[in-house]
Amino acid sequence: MRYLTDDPIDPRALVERVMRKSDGAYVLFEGVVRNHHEGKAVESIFYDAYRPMAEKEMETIVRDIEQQYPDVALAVLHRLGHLLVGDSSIAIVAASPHRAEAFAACRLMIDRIKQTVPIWKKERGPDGEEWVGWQGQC
Amino acid sequence: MRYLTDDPIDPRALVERVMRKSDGAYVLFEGVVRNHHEGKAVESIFYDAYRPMAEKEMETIVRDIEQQYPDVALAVLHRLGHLLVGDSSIAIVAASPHRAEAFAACRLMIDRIKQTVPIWKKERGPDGEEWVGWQGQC
Amino acid sequence: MKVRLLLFAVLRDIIGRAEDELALDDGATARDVWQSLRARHPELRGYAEPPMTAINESYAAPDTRLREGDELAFIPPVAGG
Amino acid sequence: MKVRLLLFAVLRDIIGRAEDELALDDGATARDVWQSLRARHPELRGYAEPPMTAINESYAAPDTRLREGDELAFIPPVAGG
Repeated sequence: MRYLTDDPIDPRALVERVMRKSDGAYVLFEGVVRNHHEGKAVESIFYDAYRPMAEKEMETIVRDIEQQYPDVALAVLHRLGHLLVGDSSIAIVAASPHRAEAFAACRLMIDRIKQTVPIWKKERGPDGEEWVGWQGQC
Repeated sequence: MRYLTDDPIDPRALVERVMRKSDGAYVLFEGVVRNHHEGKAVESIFYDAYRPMAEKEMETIVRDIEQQYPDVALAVLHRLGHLLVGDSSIAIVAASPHRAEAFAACRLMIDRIKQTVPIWKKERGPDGEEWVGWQGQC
Repeated sequence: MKVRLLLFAVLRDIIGRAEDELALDDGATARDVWQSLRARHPELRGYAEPPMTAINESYAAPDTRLREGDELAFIPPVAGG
Repeated sequence: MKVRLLLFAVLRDIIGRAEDELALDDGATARDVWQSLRARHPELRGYAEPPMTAINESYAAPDTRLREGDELAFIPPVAGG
């Protein structure tokens, strides 16, 4: 798997994977399990995925964005399984000669991942557990 | 010094300084010495600063942006002295419960630093050295 | 024809399995499969429209006709990131 | 009155020192100091307008009157980041 992992994410390794000597900047986005969501306390999250399709979707998005921003190099890793508050669920690095493209590409990457990549999360807290987004939005 | 350093930057330490359990994301920006600038090869950069004033300006900008984005926590460190290609000159971390504010605050921070903080760079390459921005723009 | 159905996240919890081997009439669509799931699982009755549908690891319209050997998955609202 | 002048970056290279102690007439402004630097340093002649000006570590208008003990700095175009 290139874009999914069951292990903790090392963002430094992602940065080193993409940075070229011509890059003047990189933007790193990390999504982190926080202790609340829509007013409810959260203790942990379980991430599930349709793994081969998620890999394909990630690849498609990376290619789209690298086409839109030809100077940008992207790396992405999404963690699956059980995560605790403070654990990183995703890291995205966008390296570029110029900062504007790095910001734009990184932002677009996380927005698009949230739209179409088949990954789901079940939040667990003192009030029980729930698959995020399911209630009435199917 | 809170915002300036003569040593290599450890972005991880900055991230740990700002992240709270309520934060769902952080955006890290790193500026890196690249091997070119406006068509010329670059081998190294010397960063100079009006240190006490630069510290004050950084503090002002951090406060302004934290006021504009009350959920965001910021950390910033700019390195001074001699840097080689691939060295990081600046790291900015914006942590937030939500990603949109983290991106916006991080981007605004680097833009504002480049506008008003009294830091200068002298680029050195095979063609000699030059203070960036001086020629005819005073 | 035979179609492999994959179940993820809330649908796996509701239906109680990760996958199923379906024997379908020729011409059946993803929408037909969804309606048969709804008929058997009361938790799905409120969902007349199927969720996003993937055939062979790509998004597809729910009215696409399935073919022998297809891998069908319903994609409940995604929440990656 | 006495004013301390700080020089950075390209101005330090041109003028050849990091700081200077200036003896100025009462009422002198940052602009006056800049004009006297231009008179002595040919590399500055093309710069009729002073760069950004800081008095006591804050940006100030170049026509601000200086006061005894002020710390004056000319800020060539910044290039942090």
